[in-house]
Amino acid sequence: MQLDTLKLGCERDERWLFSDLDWQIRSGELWRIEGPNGSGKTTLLRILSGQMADYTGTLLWQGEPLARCREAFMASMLYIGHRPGIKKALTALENLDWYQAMSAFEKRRGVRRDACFQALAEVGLAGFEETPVENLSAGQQRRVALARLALGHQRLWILDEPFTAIDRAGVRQLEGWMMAHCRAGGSVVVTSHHDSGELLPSSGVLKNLRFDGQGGVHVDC
Amino acid sequence: MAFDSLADFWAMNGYAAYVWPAFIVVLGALVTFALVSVIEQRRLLRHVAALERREARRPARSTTATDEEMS
Amino acid sequence: MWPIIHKLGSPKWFYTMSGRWLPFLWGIGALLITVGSLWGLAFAPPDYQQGDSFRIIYVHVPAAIVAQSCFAMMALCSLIFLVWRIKLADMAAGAAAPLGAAMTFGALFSGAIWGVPTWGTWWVWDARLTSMLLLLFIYLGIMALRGAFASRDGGARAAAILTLVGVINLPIIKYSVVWWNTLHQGATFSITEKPAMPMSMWLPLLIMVLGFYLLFAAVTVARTRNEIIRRQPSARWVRALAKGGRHGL
Amino acid sequence: MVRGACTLTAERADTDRVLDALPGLWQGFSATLIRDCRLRFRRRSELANPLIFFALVVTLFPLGLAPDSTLLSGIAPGLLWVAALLAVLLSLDGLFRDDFDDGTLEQLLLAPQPAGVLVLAKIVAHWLTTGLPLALASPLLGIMLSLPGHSMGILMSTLLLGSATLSLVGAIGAALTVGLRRGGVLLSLLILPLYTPVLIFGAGTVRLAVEGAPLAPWLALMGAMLALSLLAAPWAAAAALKLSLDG
Repeated sequence: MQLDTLKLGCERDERWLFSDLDWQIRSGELWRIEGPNGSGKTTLLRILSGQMADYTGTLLWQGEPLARCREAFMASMLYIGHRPGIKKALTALENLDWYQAMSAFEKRRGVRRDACFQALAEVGLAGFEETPVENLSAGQQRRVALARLALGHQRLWILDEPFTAIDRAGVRQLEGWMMAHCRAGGSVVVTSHHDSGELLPSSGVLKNLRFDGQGGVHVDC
Repeated sequence: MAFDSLADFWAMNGYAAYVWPAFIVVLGALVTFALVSVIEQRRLLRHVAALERREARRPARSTTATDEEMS
Repeated sequence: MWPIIHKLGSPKWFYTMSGRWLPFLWGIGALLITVGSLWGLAFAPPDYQQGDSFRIIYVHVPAAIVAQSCFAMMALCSLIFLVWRIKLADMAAGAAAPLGAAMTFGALFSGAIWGVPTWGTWWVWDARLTSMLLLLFIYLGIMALRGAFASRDGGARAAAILTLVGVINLPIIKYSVVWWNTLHQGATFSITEKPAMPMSMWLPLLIMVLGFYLLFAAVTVARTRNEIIRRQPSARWVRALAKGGRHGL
Repeated sequence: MVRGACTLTAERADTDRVLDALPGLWQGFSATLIRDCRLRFRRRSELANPLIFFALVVTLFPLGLAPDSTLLSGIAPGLLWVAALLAVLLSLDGLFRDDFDDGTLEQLLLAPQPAGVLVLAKIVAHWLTTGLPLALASPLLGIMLSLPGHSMGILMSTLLLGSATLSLVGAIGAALTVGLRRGGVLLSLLILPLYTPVLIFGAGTVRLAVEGAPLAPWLALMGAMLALSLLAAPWAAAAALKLSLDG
């Protein structure tokens, strides 16, 4: 698996957030993106996840320009942004079931549904499957979104501030999944502007991409 | 000349109340747009010159201004 | 193909090139409109049916033609902007919109005034007037949408999409309004479709239409140039321009 | 079935799971359609709003004009159509706004399926829950406005065809204004001029039906407008949604 950026730059209303970014994301790598507020972290993630076409330079997925293999890329990429992407009027199961239908190769509904039950159990929501999400606590709601990670269809995870609104135990659990995902050959790109998470820095797989807030980006390997 | 005198011309054979307002509104809109765009250009360039002078007074600040051309 | 598009899309190149042409556009446009107005108002013979009220045609028709051409030009610019992301095209579309709306209003206003001596009423639901009214609403919608976005790029792209949707819709609106009109009332007396006009009447009209086109082009170019300065006041060539004091026309 | 456009070299295929098939187009379309319908039925009070609005507007006219059946039957085609159009317009603002607020919209556009197809699923769900009920309820209100009985069928079929076009065209406007805080009023300014052809042909066809004139060409024209908007609107709306999420 590889995602490359060649001379990537982004200009918003005549201001350059970053420019000339050459960067490679490979299997087994866990990237943390740091930088002050407004330095362009979220914008970079939105460009990497193919949501924004307003950039200069090239994005290559498996060596091919992203525009030429959008479907294959979208099928192997999972993005969770600031907004959770969860419908509050639906139950946890219905929410997850929709994501399953959008991304799973499995045609049989029953099999897809079983996988949803399993994923919800893994994030500690066993017994809450049929509860409408609006009746769950904020942390539990966040976990419904994170249950998508446990479905395990995508190789590349792009997570924007995933540690917000989850408790300490949840943070450790999430870090554990991220590392396990990398060990299994996947890759993770994650932003966090404060030093949340303790496990990751000591794990050895972590790499950093740092924004200086002046339009420059530094890659530490 | 389709009219006998200037007074006839102004009167438009009784249609003055229709012909002149139509001309004034349409041509007036065109002329207003033209004048405003010229005045606006003067004002903008004066503004840029003032900006330049202000920045020249504090040269220490690193300028983020780029000469990038948009395309 | 690519280098040409990018050269044409460069604001600096556009600014210097248009600076050379602009004085001629202003001058010839103003001259044509002056000549056309005088000719149309004073020298063209009065209409045998409508008398001197027909002279409104010399502002009504040019305004209507420019209003519609302006929309076509905006649609072309929007397409160029969306496909090649050339911001200059968007600046031109944004610069043309208010003038297009003003010309649409002018055509409606002069048409309504003309209606009083010819139909005896300010407004009839004539197919042409109605479709012009809808065109005015579409212009206003595009301008309002552009202004409603906090980000300039977002507003630009939204306006471009709406312009393209509008240009697909305009022929349908026009056709439906004509059909609706014939369904309601018999063939109405039409303002512009007249039995062949004599040369002495349509020649000044032709001059007026040309003059309107030239002035429209001049205003649009001037407004685009202003937008360039407004968007990149810190570019080095803009600074040099302001310091040199060569404001040009 | 959509096939991956990426050609993987044999070397890469060893390390990566080969995407021999992508999640299906139909699977994504139907899942989104079912999800949206389910959401609307869960908020049942909101589901009834356009219908109640439609009935209320129609009720206002006899009160405002006169309870004169010849007058009412004369204006009934236009009145029913204007009321239906306004009811659709009223419901449009919610088409994408909830999804925008909770982030499911950005996930929808991130799905491997083409965005236009998924947007079409949302539009179909919108039509099923607004346009279709309005069309089904229209004969009832037609009777109240003493519309001749033989034109009820035409009233329903023009509303069925026309309200689908209204949903499709309206989706573009809803998509353009979804990121704006006060998008509602702007939405009507953008969309109402574009709605005029549908209104003219819809109401005009019903009026011709009352007079007993031949209708086939006019119904065909309404079908053509539906086909054109079916082809263009989902893609325009998808493009508009992308920029609303960027802005």
